[in-house]
Amino acid sequence: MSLLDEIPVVVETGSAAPEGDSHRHGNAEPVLHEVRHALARLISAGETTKIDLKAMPFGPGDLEHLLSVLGTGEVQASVDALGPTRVQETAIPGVWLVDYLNTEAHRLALHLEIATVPEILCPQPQDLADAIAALDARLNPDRSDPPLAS
Amino acid sequence: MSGSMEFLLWTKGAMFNIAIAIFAIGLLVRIAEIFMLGRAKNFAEARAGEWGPGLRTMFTRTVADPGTFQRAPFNVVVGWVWHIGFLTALLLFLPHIKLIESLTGLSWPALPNPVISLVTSVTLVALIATLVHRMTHPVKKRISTVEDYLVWAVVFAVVLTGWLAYYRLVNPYPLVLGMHILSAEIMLILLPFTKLTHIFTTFIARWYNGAAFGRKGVQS
Amino acid sequence: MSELTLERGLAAFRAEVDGPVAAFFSSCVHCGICAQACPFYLETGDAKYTPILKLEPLRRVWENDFTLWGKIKGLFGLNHKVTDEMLAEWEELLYDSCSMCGRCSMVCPVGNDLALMIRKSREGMVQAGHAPEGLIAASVRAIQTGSPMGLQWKTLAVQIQHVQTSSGLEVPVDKEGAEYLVLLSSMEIINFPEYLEAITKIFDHAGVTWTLSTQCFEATNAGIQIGNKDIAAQLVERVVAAAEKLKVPKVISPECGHAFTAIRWEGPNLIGRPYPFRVFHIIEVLDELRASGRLKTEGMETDRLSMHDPCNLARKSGVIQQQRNLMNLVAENFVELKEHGKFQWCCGAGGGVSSNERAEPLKMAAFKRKKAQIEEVNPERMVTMCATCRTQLEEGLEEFNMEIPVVGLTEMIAEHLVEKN
Amino acid sequence: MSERIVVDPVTRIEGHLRIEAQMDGENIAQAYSSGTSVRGLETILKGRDPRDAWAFAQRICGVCTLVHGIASVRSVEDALKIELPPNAQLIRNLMISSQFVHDHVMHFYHLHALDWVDVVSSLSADPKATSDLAQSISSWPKSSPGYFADTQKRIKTFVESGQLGIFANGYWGHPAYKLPPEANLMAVAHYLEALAWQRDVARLHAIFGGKNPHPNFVVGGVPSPIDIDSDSAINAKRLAEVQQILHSMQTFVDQVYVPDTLAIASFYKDWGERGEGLGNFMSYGDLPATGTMDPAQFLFPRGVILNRDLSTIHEIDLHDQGQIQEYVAHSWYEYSGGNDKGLHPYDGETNLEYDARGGVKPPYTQLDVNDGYSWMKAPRWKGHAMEVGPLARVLLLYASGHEQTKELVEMTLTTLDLPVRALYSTLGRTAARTLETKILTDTAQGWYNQLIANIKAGDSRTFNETLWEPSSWPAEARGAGYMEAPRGALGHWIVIKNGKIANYQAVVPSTWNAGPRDPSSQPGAYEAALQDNHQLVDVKQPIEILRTIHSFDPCIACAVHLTDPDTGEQMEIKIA
Amino acid sequence: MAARKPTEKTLGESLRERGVSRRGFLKFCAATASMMALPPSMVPAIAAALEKAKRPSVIWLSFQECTGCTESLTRSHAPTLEDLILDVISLDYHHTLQAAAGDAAEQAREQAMAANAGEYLVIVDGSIPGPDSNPGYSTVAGHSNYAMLMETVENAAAVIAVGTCATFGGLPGANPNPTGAMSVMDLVKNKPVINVSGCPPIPMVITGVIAHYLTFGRLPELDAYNRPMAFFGQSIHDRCYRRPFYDKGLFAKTFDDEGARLGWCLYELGCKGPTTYNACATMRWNDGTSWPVEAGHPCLGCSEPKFWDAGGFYNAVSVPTSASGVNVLAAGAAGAVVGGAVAALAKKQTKTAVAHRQPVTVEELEAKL
Repeated sequence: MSLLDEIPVVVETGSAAPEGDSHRHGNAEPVLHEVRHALARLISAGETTKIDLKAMPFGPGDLEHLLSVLGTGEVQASVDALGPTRVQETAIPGVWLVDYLNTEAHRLALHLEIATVPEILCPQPQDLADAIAALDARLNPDRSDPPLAS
Repeated sequence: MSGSMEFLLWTKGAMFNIAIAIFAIGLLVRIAEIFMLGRAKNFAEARAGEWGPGLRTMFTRTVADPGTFQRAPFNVVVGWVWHIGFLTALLLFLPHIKLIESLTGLSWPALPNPVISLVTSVTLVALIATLVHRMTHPVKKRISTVEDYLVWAVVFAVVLTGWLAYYRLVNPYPLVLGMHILSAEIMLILLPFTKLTHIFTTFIARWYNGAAFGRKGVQS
Repeated sequence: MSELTLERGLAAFRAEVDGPVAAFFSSCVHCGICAQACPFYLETGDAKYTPILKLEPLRRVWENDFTLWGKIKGLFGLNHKVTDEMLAEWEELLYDSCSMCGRCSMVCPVGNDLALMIRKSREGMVQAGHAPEGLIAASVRAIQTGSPMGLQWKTLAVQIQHVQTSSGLEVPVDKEGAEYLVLLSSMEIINFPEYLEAITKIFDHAGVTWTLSTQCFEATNAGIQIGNKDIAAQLVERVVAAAEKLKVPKVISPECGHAFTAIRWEGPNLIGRPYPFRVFHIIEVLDELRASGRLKTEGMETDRLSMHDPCNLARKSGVIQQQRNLMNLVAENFVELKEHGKFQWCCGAGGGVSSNERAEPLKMAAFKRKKAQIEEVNPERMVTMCATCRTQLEEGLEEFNMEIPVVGLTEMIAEHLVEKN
Repeated sequence: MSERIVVDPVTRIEGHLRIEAQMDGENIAQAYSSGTSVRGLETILKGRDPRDAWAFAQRICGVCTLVHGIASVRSVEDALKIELPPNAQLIRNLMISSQFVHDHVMHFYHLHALDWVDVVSSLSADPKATSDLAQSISSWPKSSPGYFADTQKRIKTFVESGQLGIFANGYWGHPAYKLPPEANLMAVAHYLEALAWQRDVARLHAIFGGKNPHPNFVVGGVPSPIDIDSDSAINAKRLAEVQQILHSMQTFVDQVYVPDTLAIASFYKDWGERGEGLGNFMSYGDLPATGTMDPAQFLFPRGVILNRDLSTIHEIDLHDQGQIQEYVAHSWYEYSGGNDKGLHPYDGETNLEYDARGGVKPPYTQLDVNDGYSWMKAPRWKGHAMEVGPLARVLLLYASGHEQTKELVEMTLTTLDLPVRALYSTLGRTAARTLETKILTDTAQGWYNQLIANIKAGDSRTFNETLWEPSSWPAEARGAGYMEAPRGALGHWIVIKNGKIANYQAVVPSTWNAGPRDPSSQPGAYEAALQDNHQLVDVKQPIEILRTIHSFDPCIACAVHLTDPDTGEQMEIKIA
Repeated sequence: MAARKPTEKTLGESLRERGVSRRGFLKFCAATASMMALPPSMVPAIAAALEKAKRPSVIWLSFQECTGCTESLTRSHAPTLEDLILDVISLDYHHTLQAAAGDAAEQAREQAMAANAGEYLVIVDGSIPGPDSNPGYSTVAGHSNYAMLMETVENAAAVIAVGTCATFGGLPGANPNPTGAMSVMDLVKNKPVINVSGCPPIPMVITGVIAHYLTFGRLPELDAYNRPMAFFGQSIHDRCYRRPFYDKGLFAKTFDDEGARLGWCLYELGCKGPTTYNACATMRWNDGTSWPVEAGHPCLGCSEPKFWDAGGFYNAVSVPTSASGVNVLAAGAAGAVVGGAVAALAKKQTKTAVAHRQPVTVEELEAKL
């Protein structure tokens, strides 16, 4: 196995980055400011915002810094569709981290969502329309129409 | 030239070679013209040597005397500002240093880019001011020729395109970089055939001036 | 008989083009700073008096005939030729509005020696037949009579007599082997006879041997002013012949500024050989006497004095500190003009302007710069050491109703000599 | 009878390859291998900065995307006598290893497998039986009946869509396919898994070289600095990723690739008697423990085996102008000194001459095999045609007594119940590829450990800058950069004059293997392998040809000389 | 099995058939938006469009190439190559990936062209020896590349040129272009050509362009080189995380100095990021693992035309492509010779001028009075 554990350095995240070097996390700050504006819009107009973090020109450590500033909140959720999607509320209420993974656990997309509830957690309108029928089917198992996940 | 990149490569390739050749040949012609004309022998008893005062004037003339400064502060200050700005950007901007290094093998430390960009912005303003001054001041208006405006336009184009390139205000970037290089090449080509020659001959002229006065005991 | 033509003028222009001229024109950026050094421009406000513009004929000859680029342009007919009409127009610019004071040469940022090129341009102007009448007349008189003003030895002889009577001292004439041959200018002889008396006294006081020459007493050089080497050389040759004949080791130029530069700096080149003697301005000699303790003065002028440096003496010949040493010897309330020494302002009369009657209004206009300088320090009297300057100052101050007398420095020194017991 | 079978394009390879087979009944009597595309890289390289050469040379091939870069920087380093910092050597070894593993696995599943695996047959497999089969040969976790059922469903949906895409027109149902449906389904599942796995392996190149394909190199070291404390360098986090990738490589090879190879081979033992070829094998050697100058400490030994005589390993000298030479008797090139002469790469010539050297004007149906018929040259070692590649390397390892190799070879032969001579075959070639992959994944861990130890000991140097500036170079220099590419022995020869490339030549594995005949009509390795031992069941579906050709893993863009048709200047390059 | 009956099913339908839920579909759309470099706010529009999209037939032609572009495609992780070819497109011809060989392969191409006339996409990697080059320089199945390209694009809906060889001529077209290699857009004039440059292109850019065409049924917004603005709209330099060091003037001078270790700007080492338009700085390579500048190597500028001839890879962008002191010295020497000749002439002229100058006499002056 690796001799890595013998290397006297923390491996995880950006915490290994020396502080005080002003170039670090250069591209995390603008995103955080964007989040702040988005929060203001959410509060004043109820407008939700999604930010695609994979489209950001992050340098090494930038993403880690961004996430460490946002912190971890109380809510965690997982959606199992085409591989797992992990939803994590940040320590800032209304700011959610939505991590879309494929079946091999490779990241497809990573979004910050500024919303009361992330869209992927909401039932889809078409499913909602079928919801009563689905429940009825379970109440009356004799009737056919098996409940569909779709 | 089908696109901006091809244009840029043309300016960095064939056109650069043409420009540098015309510049080098032209400038040497000009300098040879001057030195081959020479000076007649001077039989008058000298009060002092020529070399010292000549060399001193080469540098001291860079600074205006207090009287002139008082009478033409605008001329002096603005001229200074844009000359210094131009030279700073030319000689202390990293990409330019790398260019010079590739041609001569010589290099030196660069100034941080924001300093250069600030200097360049100021230079642009100063250049516009010189143009306004040239078009409005009676003396400058009277003595200005088409060449003066042409040379101004070329110098301004060099700085402006450089400034636009630095701030990447034109897309695609190769287009604006190519325009910057091309305008610099036009400047190089025009240099030996216009007053731009002064960049080099002014030191010869100052030496002659300083030497002539110095011989008579006056540090000009 | 041969004539002065454009053709000859252009040839003369060409003959004047040398390395410095090429360097200067190559370097001019049309910044217009030279105008700021020119009293003729500053006091008239007319941009045509910008010094570099005055050089346009010479510049065109240089560009057309001495540059590859000019020749290429010529092939396509794109060059600007020098024409007779042009030279006619430029006559005023090159003569009437330029005293060749050289101030522009001191301020040009690229180092152009414009005064030198004015001097060169005049060579071409003369040959093209575009010199002012006043200067032509002066030149002709100088050659034909020995003096630009037509003055004869007999006039000087009268003055000598007068000085001898007044001072009780001998004025040596044609004394072979004297240390100094003293030369005079017509103007000194006529307008300022006290100068001759002063030097007689001073040299007697200091025990200096000197002499005048009957063969050549006049050292002004109209050839320099009009700008013709041939005339100028003839006039210089006269001085050289007289000095050689009297076997003097040193020659004292008249106070007159251009006469000094003519004999001191241009002379050897005009005749194409070094002198067998050295040339001094009287101020240089006096300061040397002072330095060696041979000049003993007593008493001080107490009124507020200021001093005008003649361009030819100060800026163009490097005699700047000497006159100040002498002033300090005899004046206790000496105040400098603001810009002085190598940066002093011309009185407006030099370079032949004063010999050029039609330039009178320009000359007076240019004087306003000096006048303003004088007003700034408000002296009770002005001191100078050039006959032309002194005349211009006197006339000018009078014109503007300023009651400021002008005195010669040499005379002032003479008045303070310690009396012999 | 003398029917001519043509396979063009030969697919599931790199580049443009054409095989013409002269039939004697159902038997292939004569085979002709032709590279049908030329680009002209050698001419393009002339006059350029030798430090830039790797980027040009690397584009010889995007599959073995690393090998020409390595061979190129090594040629410059050899010419200028630049010594690498040990860390740079180790990082290069790790990159080379992952290239091999990546390349071999992808070749097996994505280029070669469909010659042996019938995708359509997999639809009729029983997922439960497939699961049993998989679990019987390996402990690989993805082997549940549900997993195989999902895979099968996906393929089914796909097939039912009516759009077969890349699987269209395969020789499905051909009698030469011998695998039971369950083995086919398992192989198809692993086809898809390998696609996912290889993406992960390729990340190792991205870590050290910024991207894959075409990672970056520098002459004198590697571009990525090591600094445990910096975000922007090879740091602890990066090293942990490398370890994870090495682990993933090893697991997949041990649990999927090796068992699959053995399982599939067991159904095709008759291919242990076909595709034998020349019997001459060559390896330049590679994967140095320290410097590149001493072959004695390479993992892969250097040497030549002639006529299957494993008792004698002949020495190779790349600089010796009498050893490696190239011939153009049947190639679309012209040599100024006569087309029957061989030239060492330092003196190589490459004048494109299609029309006058026998090229048939397109469109054509048949090449003129008596004249020129390929853009490849015919390289020879001391006049011998050579086979290069995994089989050559494994034989040399075996002949030189490499313990693990001996164990693996014996295990394989025992498992399959085959004699030693079965190594010299289409099957042996494919098995050798698998075995050396196994050897490499095991060895790579040691280089990684050494790298970590160096860093721990305070040596983090990755680049030797002393000879970076061309002003520090001699006016003239020449060097040979070798590399054992996945497909075999690769050499780049460079001549440097006044800081610029004066000549550049590459002799690549696929030129050795896929090259045409030489002046004495000796066939190349592909040609020899096909001749006299291949009966075609169906001349319209010549799957047998594909099996043997694919066992060499052709890489044709590499193999084609690059030249200047106008000036007659000579250079050549070939690729692995 | 060779019989084809193109599906009439839409992507949404076929996904749902595979048991993908609406949430899964939403996720698919979010990933697609990210892949196409579109803002997440576009997700609803993408969902609506994908509900209607059908798997298009794609014919991939390989000419003078190195297969790096295909290799790159296999590294795509969102979508993966397997998802792409199983769910999104029908890849009907592709030398490196397809099962069929020889005549069977060529038949597959012809079948796809016939069945999808006017609708199929053609993807090309590799340059093509132009119509004036020897057709024998590059052939497939006995046909010249040029002939095959022109035949195949005849009934195509659009052509995507992948990689710098296909988009700009690339390496084969580098000086002196020995085989007369040309780009697709040089040859194909009557069809829309989308250029996806790069050597190779970022896999997500290839798939993103395909996804865009599939999703919206039209070409994405293109730049002056026909490259999709979404990926080629910004330069490497503008999005580089090392940019702050450029602005501060902190540069690595070599590959292993302090600057290199601290991630300073690579301008001095020849980075072509300032003139290169590509998405490496944001999308990065190999599942976001790294990209060349992050790995310490200067950008080669591989997505730009003529990048092989754009000056050395280790020369700064500002350095002329053929810069050498020798050129300047040569020009200077020529200047000295010409200058010397001209000056000698001038010197002679001065002497003549002096000789021509006629002395002035007092009589002449008097005549002017």
